[in-house]
Amino acid sequence: MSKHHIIGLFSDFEQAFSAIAEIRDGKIPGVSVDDVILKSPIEHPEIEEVLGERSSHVPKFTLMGAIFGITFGFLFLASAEATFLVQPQGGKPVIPLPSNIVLTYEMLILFGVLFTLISFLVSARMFFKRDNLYSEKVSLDQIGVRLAVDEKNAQALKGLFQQHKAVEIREEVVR
Amino acid sequence: MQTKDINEQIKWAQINKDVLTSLENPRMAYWVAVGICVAMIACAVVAEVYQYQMGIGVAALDWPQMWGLYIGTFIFWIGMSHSGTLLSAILHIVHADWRKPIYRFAEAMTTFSLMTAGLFPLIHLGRIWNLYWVLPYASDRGVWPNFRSPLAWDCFAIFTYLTSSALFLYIGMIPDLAICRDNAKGWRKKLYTVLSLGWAGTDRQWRHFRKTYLLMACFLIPLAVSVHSIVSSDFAMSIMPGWHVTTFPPYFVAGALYSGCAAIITLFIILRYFFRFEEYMTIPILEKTCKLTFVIAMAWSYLNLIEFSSVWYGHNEVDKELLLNKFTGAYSPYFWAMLFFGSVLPFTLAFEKLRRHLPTMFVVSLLLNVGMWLERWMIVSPTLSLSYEPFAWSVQWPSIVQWAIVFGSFGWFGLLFLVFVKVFPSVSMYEVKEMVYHRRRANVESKAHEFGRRSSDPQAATGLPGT
Amino acid sequence: MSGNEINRRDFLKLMGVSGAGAALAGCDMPSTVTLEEGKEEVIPYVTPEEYVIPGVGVWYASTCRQCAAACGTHNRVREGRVLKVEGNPGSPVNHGKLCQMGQAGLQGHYNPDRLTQPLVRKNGALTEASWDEALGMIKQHAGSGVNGGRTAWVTGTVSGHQAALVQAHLDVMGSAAHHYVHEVVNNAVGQAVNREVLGEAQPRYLFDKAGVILSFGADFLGAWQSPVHFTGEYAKFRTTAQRGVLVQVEPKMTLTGANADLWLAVRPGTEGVVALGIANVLLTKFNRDGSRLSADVRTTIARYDFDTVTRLSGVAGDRIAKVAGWLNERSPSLVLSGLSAEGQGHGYDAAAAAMLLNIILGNVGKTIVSGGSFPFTHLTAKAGNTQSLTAFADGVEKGGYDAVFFYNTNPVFTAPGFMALGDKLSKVPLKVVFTNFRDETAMRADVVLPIHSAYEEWGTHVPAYQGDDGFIGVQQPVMEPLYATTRGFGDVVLDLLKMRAADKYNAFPDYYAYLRKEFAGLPADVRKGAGEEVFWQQALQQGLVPVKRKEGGALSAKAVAVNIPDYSQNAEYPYHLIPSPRLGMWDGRHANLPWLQESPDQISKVVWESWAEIHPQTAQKLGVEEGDYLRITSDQGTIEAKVYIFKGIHPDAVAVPLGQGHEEYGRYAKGRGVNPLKILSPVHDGKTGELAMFGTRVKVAKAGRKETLVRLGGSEAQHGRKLVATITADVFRRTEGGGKDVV
Amino acid sequence: MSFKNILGDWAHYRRGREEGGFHNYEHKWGMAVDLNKCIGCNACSIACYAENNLAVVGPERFAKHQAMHWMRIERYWDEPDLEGEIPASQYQEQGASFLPMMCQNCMSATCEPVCPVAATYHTPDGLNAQVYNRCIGSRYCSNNCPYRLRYFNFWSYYESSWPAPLHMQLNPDLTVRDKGVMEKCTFCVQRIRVAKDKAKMEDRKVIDGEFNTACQQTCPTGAIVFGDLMNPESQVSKMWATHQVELGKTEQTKQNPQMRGYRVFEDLNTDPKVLYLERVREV
Repeated sequence: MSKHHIIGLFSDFEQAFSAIAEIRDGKIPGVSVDDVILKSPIEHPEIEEVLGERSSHVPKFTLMGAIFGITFGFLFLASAEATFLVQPQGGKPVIPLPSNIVLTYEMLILFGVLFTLISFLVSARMFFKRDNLYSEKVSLDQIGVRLAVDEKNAQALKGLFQQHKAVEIREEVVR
Repeated sequence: MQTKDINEQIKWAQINKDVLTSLENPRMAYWVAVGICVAMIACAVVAEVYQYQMGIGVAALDWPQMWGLYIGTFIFWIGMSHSGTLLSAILHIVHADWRKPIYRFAEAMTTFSLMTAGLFPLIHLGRIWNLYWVLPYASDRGVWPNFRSPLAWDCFAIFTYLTSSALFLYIGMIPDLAICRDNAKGWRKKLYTVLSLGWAGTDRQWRHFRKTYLLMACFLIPLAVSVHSIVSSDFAMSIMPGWHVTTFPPYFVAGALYSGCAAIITLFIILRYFFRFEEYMTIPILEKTCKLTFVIAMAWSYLNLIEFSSVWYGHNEVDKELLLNKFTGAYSPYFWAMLFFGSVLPFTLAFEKLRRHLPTMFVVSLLLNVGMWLERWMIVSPTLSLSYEPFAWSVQWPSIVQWAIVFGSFGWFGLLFLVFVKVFPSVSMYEVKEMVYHRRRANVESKAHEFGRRSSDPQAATGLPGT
Repeated sequence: MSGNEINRRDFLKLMGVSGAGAALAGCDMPSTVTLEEGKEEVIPYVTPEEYVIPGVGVWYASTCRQCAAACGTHNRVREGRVLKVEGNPGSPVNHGKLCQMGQAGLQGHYNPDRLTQPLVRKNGALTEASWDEALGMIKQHAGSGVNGGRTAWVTGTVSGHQAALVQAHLDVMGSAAHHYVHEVVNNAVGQAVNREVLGEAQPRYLFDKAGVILSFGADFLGAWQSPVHFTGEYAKFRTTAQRGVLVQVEPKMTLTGANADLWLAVRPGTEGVVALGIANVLLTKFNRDGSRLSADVRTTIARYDFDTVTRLSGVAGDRIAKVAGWLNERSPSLVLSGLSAEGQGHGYDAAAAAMLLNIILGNVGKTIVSGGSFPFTHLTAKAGNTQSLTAFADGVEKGGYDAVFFYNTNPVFTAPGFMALGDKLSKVPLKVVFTNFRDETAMRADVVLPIHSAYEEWGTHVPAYQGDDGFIGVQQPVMEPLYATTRGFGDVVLDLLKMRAADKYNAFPDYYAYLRKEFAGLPADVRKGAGEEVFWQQALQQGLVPVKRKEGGALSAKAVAVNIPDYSQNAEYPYHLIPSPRLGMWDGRHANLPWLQESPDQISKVVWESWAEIHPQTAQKLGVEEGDYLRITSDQGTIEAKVYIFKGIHPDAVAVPLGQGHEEYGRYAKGRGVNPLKILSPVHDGKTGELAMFGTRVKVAKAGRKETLVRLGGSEAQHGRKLVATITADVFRRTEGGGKDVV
Repeated sequence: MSFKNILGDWAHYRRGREEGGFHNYEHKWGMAVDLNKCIGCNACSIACYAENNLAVVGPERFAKHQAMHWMRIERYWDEPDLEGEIPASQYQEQGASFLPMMCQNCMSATCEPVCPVAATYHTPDGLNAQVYNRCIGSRYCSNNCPYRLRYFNFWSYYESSWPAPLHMQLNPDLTVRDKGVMEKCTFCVQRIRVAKDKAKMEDRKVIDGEFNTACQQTCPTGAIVFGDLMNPESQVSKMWATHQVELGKTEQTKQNPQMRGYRVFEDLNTDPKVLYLERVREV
């Protein structure tokens, strides 16, 4: 049973959206709108309208990073100061809160940023090899709608794309 | 007269083409610039080696003038770095999309001026070879940096700021790197392929990208503020007259944004001229930047007044004395110059005619930064020269070594920037596309509203510029 | 007996060698000593001496040689190096304290420019030679032939057994009368007056008894007779119940002036006028008893009413009245005169005028008492002056000398320019200089003998001003000589003596032996019955031998006639040159000690150079500001120095400190600043014939050049900060009346 | 960083919070300088050069204010206006005002918290110690010292300042500082060390006056008094008591305001341990 990977490149966003809209309405059996992968040169929120809400976990990681930054930061400083026996002299507390707060704050931001970055790299599937259907046009000015369908539905999908004035349709068959 | 920030009818392909060409085959002028920068760096290196060999004495630092230009210039560069954050992060959050064509080089400026600033605390150390003692590493002797010292805070803050802003710059650049990848050949192809981390512009990537970028922006703003507050606490935490000032953190931040914006104007004009970016770095955008700068300039002047008056109405005679000395004493020429460049000159930004006249703006922006540099020097030196102990009063002027190193730092910054503009797109292509797209969409909608049509009506939405 | 001693000496030897290595190890300079280079022996002790613990200092008592005051010292020796000099608490002169000159003595000892080899003049040039060669040269000239007063010794203040030996040498050379003692900073005129009025050249001053000290230019805290001693006395004077009042009258502020309650600037040379003015007030206003004054003296005094005094001296009448009032109510007081008053053509009269006040106020016998007389006259200090140098110069002029020996003095530098001593010396066939350095005199000598430094040789010293008790200060080697090729002064003089009187002196192998014998010869009451060895060891431990002074009787107080010429303007040379000596450089003998070069002048805070002090008014008139070079011209020549402007000097005066302007004398002194002595005019005190150091008139002009004056300190005002707070003496007397905190 | 340490020091930390600081000092070495006796003769300064291996910098560097005198004698010309003063004149009639300035070894020193590497800190002796080996030469301490009593090695001095055999005079009890290091008066810590060791060996407390600093030792007028402020019997604490000056105050409350004691810039709350007694002038 072979899968047909099909991408249609549209030069008109409206067309692309309406194509997706029809997919969503189940014009093509066996595929749901969630399988649609959209490739576009710019980021545009309207896509949510047609693709439906797709969540992102990045903020959670950010929060974790921030919390880690605070706890680690303060503990690190505190333990360092506690072991640094020179410091308490001169009538000063071993662990000075004001300066530690300042430094902990920096730690918070540092780790927040780092965690955000990592979570982005992971959840955005970076470092993955681009598939063969990738077209430079996408990075220029065209929008691609990509789907994997069974053999019997391939024609229907192509038809749909053409009907919506797809500039170009590529297909790859995976056995 | 151009009124729009950008021409919506511009083709996307055109955008790619314009920006990508700016990366290719550098002209003679470029190599000349590089040459000059390298020469400046050479001066600094020679001076630094000499100072390393002989000791700090060659910098004509003395008792009690222990810091001089080094720390002054350090603050200056730190301040410079705040512009990028301002333009990209703050304006991004408030959805001021006119930032889009110009924030890229502003962020680059941030990173590079930080890389420059970071050098000065090293250079001014008496025993630079023991530098690493400031880092919080676990030593078997149980010695740590003194976390109470604002200087130790500096090294935390600068490290965080440098990391974050560099990442911010990089993340924001990934989609453009992908564009470069798709159009480049040879070593550039390899480079961009690696750097773009396999960006394919899928909706998933865009989604997370948007979140990440937003979150980073949110982090960067408080970070920027905290960094310069910490730098200001190098002085505010001391007990010296003229340093021990409560308004220093906001004062420093304002000054930082100020010099940053001025620097942006300078680079804006340079890039627009050499890379023919008239389409993107348009006069209206310049005007907006100028207005912003003007506002900050006024804020800065206000904080100056606050400082003066708080000294004046305060009860610390020594502070008053020092202030009067700044007005009338040995440093007064520089002090007045600073006030002129910082508070009077910016009024040129208030006049549309001048704002739109590039040569004027170029000169003005440079002078503004001269003023801000003087400000930093006027913060550091007078207090050191004339403080509590009258018997220690002495005014010593910097030696050639100090000047050479300060001079060289500009070369270093320049070189980094020159390399950047030839390797990375200095205008964000994908965001300009967005800008164009959304603006036209907005127009369409307004039109559609007029004619009571569906916005998605094929007739109305006349496809994309690409076709 | 001497076994113990030898033992001590060779332990010093051992440590002397090892010391260098240990030193370098100590002061973390691996670059200058490594075993590979084999420069030094770094193994400390071959055979450790008992009672010597590495790393623990051993203290040896000795005597300071930095000036004539002969303060007792304790010298800290560690691993064979003398590291630090501190005062000897047992010494009646300095009571355990030292001045900066004493502290800096070590740098003369360790000086990189020390002379290590004898020099002899061969066909015009001084070349290094062996001791035998050098002494041989002396022998052939001064050994046999010379006779009958054709030999002379020119020395600084010299006392103790060195003085005895020098005298002995002169005796055997048949030139007994030809010992010329030269000191620039001297008290000759004052002592002449003392001798005349009090019948005693050097009485004792009891500061702590005095309610007021009125000093006419006597810089007893700085360069006078015995700085540390009088500074200690001053401390007592300031902390007694009555808390004495110090008034200083002088044309240029000295260190003493800087500490005065009232500092009065007088037109140079009119100190006597002020004294007489005050006397006048005392006699007329306060009806003090002038019966002891002769009639003509009283008429002289009567001439000096307020107006006259103010006209002549520039001192306002109310100030005169104020001082007179203090003197009147705070009796007994003490009136002193010093260089600036005495160094004038009429210096004797000025000093006498000051002494008049002592008589009028009845201070003689209260604050001025007999110093008694030192039993061993052959050991007493020979007081130096410049007059003797003049005499010597005349002798040389007449070609009167075949051989001249210089010791502990540098006359070619300190002689006034008009004396042209340097050139005159060429008439002397043999000039022998005992010295540690290539100083100006040495460079003109025929034979230069490198002697031990003050920390390497034996000696005894009897200060001219002895303080509370009489004593013989003992100077002992505190470390092994740095250079094997230097010799002790005493040893060499003994050799000279052996050339002529072998029979008498062959008994002494060296100066040490001589001293041992001399000490053994001291009378029993001095030895306090102690055996010879014990007494010797005691002397070494205490660093001195207490000697009871013979009580002098009551001092006479016969007033001498005073005749002070009216002040005369000089159209061509309107200003007065004040070659001011200062604690530190002294007369220039310390210019080769970097510490003292870098130690700021107490008044102007200038270092490392010469400067000219002038009054703001003068500066305004001349249109100069600090750092401008001032050209100072007398009839004898011209010098140029940077200007320092302050209110501590009379507008008619320009002061240039002594000490700088060396043409030789090592890297630290050479070619630095100017020597004001070189442009002094040949003015001499009418009565004593002593050189009038402060009697030179000059004209000054802006030279045009300008450089920064190398001076410590930024602002010279306190700008309202509470740095040095001041309260009135009344409050002090109320609160602490009688120095609770006296240390 | 062992966990044990953290717990161990937590007690200190709490105590510090409660008592507003860390208090178990063994000594508090302090000084008293009587400006009535001080004549500004510089003997103390040179004694300090001899004792503490201070570099001689030479005229050129002195002109650049790079001298290394730990003990400097300040001299001011302005004259106080005391009541009943004689009318001012064109002359310096009340003489000079001399002020010997050595490190004040402040109890809450402003130089300590700002050093990024804690090269200067407070010892249990109450001394404000400077650890030469740790110093990286950021010079912040000097900038934050209101007395400007810290001196920086702008150059390497040991070749220029101690040409052989002058180096043989160097005191082996302490080091010669190299370029890039901050230094200052230590209250002759090497002498304190010796005295304390001796006392320890003899199992007793350090006796007041059994040792002294170089400046105190040589001062010809005995204007400088040094000792332990924690020992109420010591001469120096007696002087502090007599003049009603106490540590830990920014403004002294005296029963008798006429007592002469004061501390320079004590209103800055540096809590200096050097007491000055006012200069006295007859009017």
